[in-house]
Amino acid sequence: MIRLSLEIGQTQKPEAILFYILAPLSVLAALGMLIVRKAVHSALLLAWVMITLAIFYIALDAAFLGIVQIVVYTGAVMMLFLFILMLVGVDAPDSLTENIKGHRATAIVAALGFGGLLISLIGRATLNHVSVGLAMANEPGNVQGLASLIFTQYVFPFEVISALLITAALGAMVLAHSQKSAGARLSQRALSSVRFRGDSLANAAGLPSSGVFARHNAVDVPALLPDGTPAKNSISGVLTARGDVQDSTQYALGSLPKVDDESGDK
Amino acid sequence: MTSNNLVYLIALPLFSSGFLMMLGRRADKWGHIFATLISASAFGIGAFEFLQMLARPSESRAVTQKLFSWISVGTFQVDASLLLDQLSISFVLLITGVGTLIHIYSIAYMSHDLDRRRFFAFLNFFIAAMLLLVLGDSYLNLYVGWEGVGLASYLLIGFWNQKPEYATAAKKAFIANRVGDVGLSLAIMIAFATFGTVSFAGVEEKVSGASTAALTGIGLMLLLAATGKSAQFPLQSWLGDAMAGPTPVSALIHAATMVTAGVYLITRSNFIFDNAPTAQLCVVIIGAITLMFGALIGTAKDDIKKALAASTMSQIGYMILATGLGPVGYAFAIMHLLTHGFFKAGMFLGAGSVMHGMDDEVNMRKYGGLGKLMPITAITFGLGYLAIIGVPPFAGFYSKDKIIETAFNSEGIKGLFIGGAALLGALVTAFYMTRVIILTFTGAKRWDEKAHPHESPFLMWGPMAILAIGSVASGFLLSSGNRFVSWLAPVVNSHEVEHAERFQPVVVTTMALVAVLIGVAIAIAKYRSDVPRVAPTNVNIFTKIARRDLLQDDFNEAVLMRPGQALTNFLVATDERAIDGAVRTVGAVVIGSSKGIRKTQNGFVRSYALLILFGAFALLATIWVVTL
Amino acid sequence: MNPYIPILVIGAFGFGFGVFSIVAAALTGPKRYNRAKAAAYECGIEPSPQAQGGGRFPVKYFLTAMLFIIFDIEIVFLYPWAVSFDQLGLFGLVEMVLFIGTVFVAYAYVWRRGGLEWD
Amino acid sequence: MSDTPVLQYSFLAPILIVLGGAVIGVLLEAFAAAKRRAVLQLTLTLGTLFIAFLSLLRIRNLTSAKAAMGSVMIDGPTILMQGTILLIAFFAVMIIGDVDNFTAQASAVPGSDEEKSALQAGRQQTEIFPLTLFAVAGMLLFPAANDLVTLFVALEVLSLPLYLMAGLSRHRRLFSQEAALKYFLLGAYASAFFLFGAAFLYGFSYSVTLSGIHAAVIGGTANNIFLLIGLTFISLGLLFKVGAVPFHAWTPDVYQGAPTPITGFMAAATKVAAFGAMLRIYYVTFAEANWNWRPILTVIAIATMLVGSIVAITQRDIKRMLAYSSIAHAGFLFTGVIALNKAGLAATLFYLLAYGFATIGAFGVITLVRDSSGEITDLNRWAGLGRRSPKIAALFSFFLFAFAGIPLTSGFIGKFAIFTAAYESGNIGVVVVGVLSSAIAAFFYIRVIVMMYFADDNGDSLTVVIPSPLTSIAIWVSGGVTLVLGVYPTPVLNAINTLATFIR
Repeated sequence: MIRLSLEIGQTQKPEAILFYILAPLSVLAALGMLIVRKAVHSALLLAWVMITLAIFYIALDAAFLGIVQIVVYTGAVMMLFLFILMLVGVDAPDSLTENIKGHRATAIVAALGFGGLLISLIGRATLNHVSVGLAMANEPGNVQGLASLIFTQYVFPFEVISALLITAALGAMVLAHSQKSAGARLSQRALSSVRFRGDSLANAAGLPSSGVFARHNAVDVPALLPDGTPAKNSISGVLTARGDVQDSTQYALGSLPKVDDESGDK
Repeated sequence: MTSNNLVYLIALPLFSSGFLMMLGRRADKWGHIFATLISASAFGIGAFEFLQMLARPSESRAVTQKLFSWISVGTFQVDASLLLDQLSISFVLLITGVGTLIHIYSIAYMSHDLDRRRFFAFLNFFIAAMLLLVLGDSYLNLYVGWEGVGLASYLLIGFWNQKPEYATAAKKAFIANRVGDVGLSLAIMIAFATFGTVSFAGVEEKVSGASTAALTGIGLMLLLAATGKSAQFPLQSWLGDAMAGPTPVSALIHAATMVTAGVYLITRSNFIFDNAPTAQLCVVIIGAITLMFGALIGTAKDDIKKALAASTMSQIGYMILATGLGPVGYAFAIMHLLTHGFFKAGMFLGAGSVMHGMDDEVNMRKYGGLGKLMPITAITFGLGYLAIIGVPPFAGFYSKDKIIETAFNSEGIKGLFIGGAALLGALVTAFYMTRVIILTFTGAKRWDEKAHPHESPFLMWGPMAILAIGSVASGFLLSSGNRFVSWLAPVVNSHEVEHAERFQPVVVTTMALVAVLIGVAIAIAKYRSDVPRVAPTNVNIFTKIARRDLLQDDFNEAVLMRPGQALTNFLVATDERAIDGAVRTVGAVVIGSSKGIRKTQNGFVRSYALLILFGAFALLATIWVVTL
Repeated sequence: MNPYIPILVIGAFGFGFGVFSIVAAALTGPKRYNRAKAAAYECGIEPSPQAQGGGRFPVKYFLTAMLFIIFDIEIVFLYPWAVSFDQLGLFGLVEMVLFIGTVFVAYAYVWRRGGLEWD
Repeated sequence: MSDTPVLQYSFLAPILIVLGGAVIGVLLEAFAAAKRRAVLQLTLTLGTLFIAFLSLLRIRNLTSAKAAMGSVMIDGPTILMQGTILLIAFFAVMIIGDVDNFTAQASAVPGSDEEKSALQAGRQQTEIFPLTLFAVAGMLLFPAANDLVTLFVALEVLSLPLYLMAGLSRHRRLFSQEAALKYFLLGAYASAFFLFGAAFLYGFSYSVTLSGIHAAVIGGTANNIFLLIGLTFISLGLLFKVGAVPFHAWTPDVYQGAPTPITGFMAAATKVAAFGAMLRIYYVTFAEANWNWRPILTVIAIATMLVGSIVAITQRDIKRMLAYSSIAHAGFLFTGVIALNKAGLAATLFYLLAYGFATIGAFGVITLVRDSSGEITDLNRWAGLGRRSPKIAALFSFFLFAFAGIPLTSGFIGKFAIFTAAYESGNIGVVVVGVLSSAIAAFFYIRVIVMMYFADDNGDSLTVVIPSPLTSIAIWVSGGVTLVLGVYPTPVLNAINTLATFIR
């Protein structure tokens, strides 16, 4: 199987090349995420970082994890972030000025220090150490290996995770779902009884759809009744409220300009 | 030999003083009589014991009584027990005898005073304390009496403490005594350290073994105690002001008994001083200095009581000087002490009756010509006067003459020098005592208009008469055939050792008489003409200094008081700033750091996250260092 | 032949197709600006005035997204199970039924409390 | 494939019962009628906790052993800790039962008319009961976890409900939601560090179970840089959970923002669980490697004690002050943990029990002090409480004495045991700082008592509500326990000593 080794000097392996291309990109994307002004851009950059991570997982023989990363994490969680951004209002650029005195400076110092220390520590730890790949773990196949672990060795945590999911559901409902007063919405049965047992059956056959036959199917042009008068209920209430309704007579057959006097089509 | 009625000597007056104090107003009517009876009964017991002692052979005269074992800490054993030997019986008789006379005198003298009962309670307390002092068988018991006497003198000097200056006088006396007491306590401690015991007998046995340095130390400390109690140089400033107390107090305490406690102490510790020559030399020097000091002050004082006080100071100077002259001197010192007790108390009571007559006027310049109006007082005062200047048949002559003689006989130029000082002292004493007699009893009347002198009642001139008889006869009685010297010999083990005599006794006596006559002549010459009612101010520098008690108060203030106050102010300030400051700063630091740390809690998530990152960074840094 | 080559080729091909189509459309298409063309097409009607930048979306979107994630994670766990459930045998089945059961309780709660209705 | 896994159900009974109860709670939430839902939930929750405690008692003296394929270790300390957690949760739920500490509808925007209509309608967020049960389940699992995976899952199960419930306070909802968000963000942040550490530990020992890691530690072949990094980040995650100093910043805001019953529950029960896990990790896995990590953690312990007690002095809000005092107590407990001897283990367990009950009682009392607009936590307005309701004020003073460690209270015995253990382990500096910070702490505890009794009553509209029967039971029982543990602690101490031996 593919062995990725970080020994310096063996660059010709494709994973190494892949890593040297993608790693700087994802670091840049991560930094961009911090610096960029618009929220959506930073969300997208985050998505990019996740995708590169997924690629790394796959490169490291953890195919299942890579896929899950893309499907669940990038797919669902990133979408959740975007929804939240929309919820909060996408165009509101958050100001990047820092009002806590000296916060940015210490943050940078701490981050650099933390990173530097980690790099030197891990460097010191991993230099000239043979890194063991997932060969042994993947022997029954990546997913099968995982499955055997999850469902035998860690069966109890797996069951407890369901508790996590329920808590998440509870939380979502508690915080986001506002209980509409039950009575407000009519149930299916109530709606049909209103339609057919109401006082008049005028609308029982359903409302005429808007637009004039074969001439103009715009939503804001009312349909013509058999006697040629526009049908008011073929336009949605919103448009009449907004007064966007156009006069359908202008599209009546009679009033169209003669076709013959224009030579050559448009 | 033990006897079990020594304790009554002390218990009776002590109990009666407590009883009178407790009863308060109810005891006013009979309180003073009760106190006087108690004092008289004490005198009776003393006399009985004296007679018993006389009957016993000389070597077994001492009598002891063990009350209870006071301190028993490991090897340190001190019993509260009493010792009555020849030395202490003479004191007992003096104290209770003169004391009773003064009690009688006070009945009349204090008749118009509201707190008479309290006065007599204090007097009884004083008698009890003084008896304990002289009867104690160890330095510690003596120390208890010593303190009691100091307290009694404070209470009695400050008896009329409505006047602020009397109260300060009492405080001054007490403080000066306390300084002396420090000396005594140090002496006791050193004694205990070197001998392991503080009883006189115990110390006497071990004294030969001790190092002279320790002995000198103890001797000097005892001397310091004596100067404090007996108003010797350098702690003599309080005696003049002590006259603020009622005259009987001055008579009893500041003439006859308390001030002689110092002499008793040195005499009692004769075994220490005999083995510590340097200490003995200091005693002599102190005696000589105080002798001249008192005499000079006496010449310039217009207040009759202050003049007598100055003379007491110089007479005690004589006694201290005598005790410093070796074994033989102790007996003459005590003899002079007894005779002085008689005539000085007599003169004080005389002064008291003069003041009584002149409604408490003390300035002699306002007396004059009282001899005719107060004949008895004049006679008794005169006899006392003759005794003190040392005219032959009277008591003063015998005792003072012996002191001057032994002074001259002591070896080396020291003898000459001290003898000369004693002689000069005798001259000046004669001068100022004659001055007092002339200003008070002879010459033109210089009274204020409203003064109408009259003779004192019998209750007052009675005791004065007895004392006058005492001052006449006591000298002869005590010294005839060296009776008193042999009486005291076993206590002060002054076995007859012949000294190389510089002068024959008769030569010394003639010299002394000549000096006295010169003094009297000068005084008569100076004060025979009219005496200005107001003390002249354009006097030479010496009189000015003498009037201000040879600047002793200014000296004390400058050297002791002001630096003391400065020190206390400094300590209070440092305590205020340093210690309280430290506590306050600790509090402030904690509150300050609390405010500081609170600032990190600014409510922003990102700064909390930064704090966590910083924590992680710190941990990593430590690992990085650890695994270098 | 290194197995990575095909991945590279397909990646490049996909990427190239996307880029080519956009570029070609931009280059060849006529550029006649017309207000109606620029307007947002809302089934033919005039678009109702929108807050600049899309405005705020109702919270329902968030709720739905959240619920999606929960059941998405559930699927992720189903995936390995599905792959090896024959080796796991009965115990695996019971395990998964329990897991699905509990998450179903969450689903019942959400459905019952009206979390899934839209308006 | 491997043989079918066998789960020792009897050992897992308490956790499973609580989980089951929670799931049933959710079903109740879905299907029970709104009006009767609160009562049903309360009885269900209390019942579940009670049955769980019974099941725990049943297995208490069985030989302790691994359960659930080695992912859960039920040994003496675990049983003690699970018992403490269940007891504390039982009485905390009694106080939580008084539901009007919680907002009527969490999803309503604070101050909107929707919220007002919800309040009028008297709607209740009864989801708090299943959430509490889930949290308790997490807490039961946390100290029992025997490998890093279970540990992390337990940490998340424990934390998620708490993040949620922190935001449900009825009084000052915006501040409460802000507190919940802070707790969530920083919680996630710390969990990230925790996972990072776990990864390194796996890298170091090629095994995720604690015993596996321990084997590698003793083996000493693997390079210990990974061990140190892993250990540091794992402890960072745990220290955050407990509120040790560099990671304590969330505690004051969250304790003040969260509804008071939840703050009480959080302050008491989470500490028990977190310290349980910490004890297991340090005693079981890293005991032998203690020469290098002990100084760092001693510094943290000292800093925690000092900061906790010093900053509490200048606090004006009672909940915030108790938050800082809980930081200080975390410091004391941490001293017990790093004592690394049997006495330290026993002392920490006892202190957790004592501190837990005192906290529950104290916060219970705080829920009672209210005026028309809701809870009063500003200290100045507590002046004169002693006169207005002497019983409650006396009880609160007693709890404060317990915190300060005054003799005749459980606090004193706890602190005494901890300091002796620390002293035996040769850690003198910590003991000195501990005593110093207790002295400082005594100041601000007594200040509250003085404020209640001696400050004159400024005629405030503040009234002490008549407590609902459940709340009063909870408060008086915790008071009783604090007194009993203070006066006659020997039976409890003996029980702890017999059980307090870790199994690898």
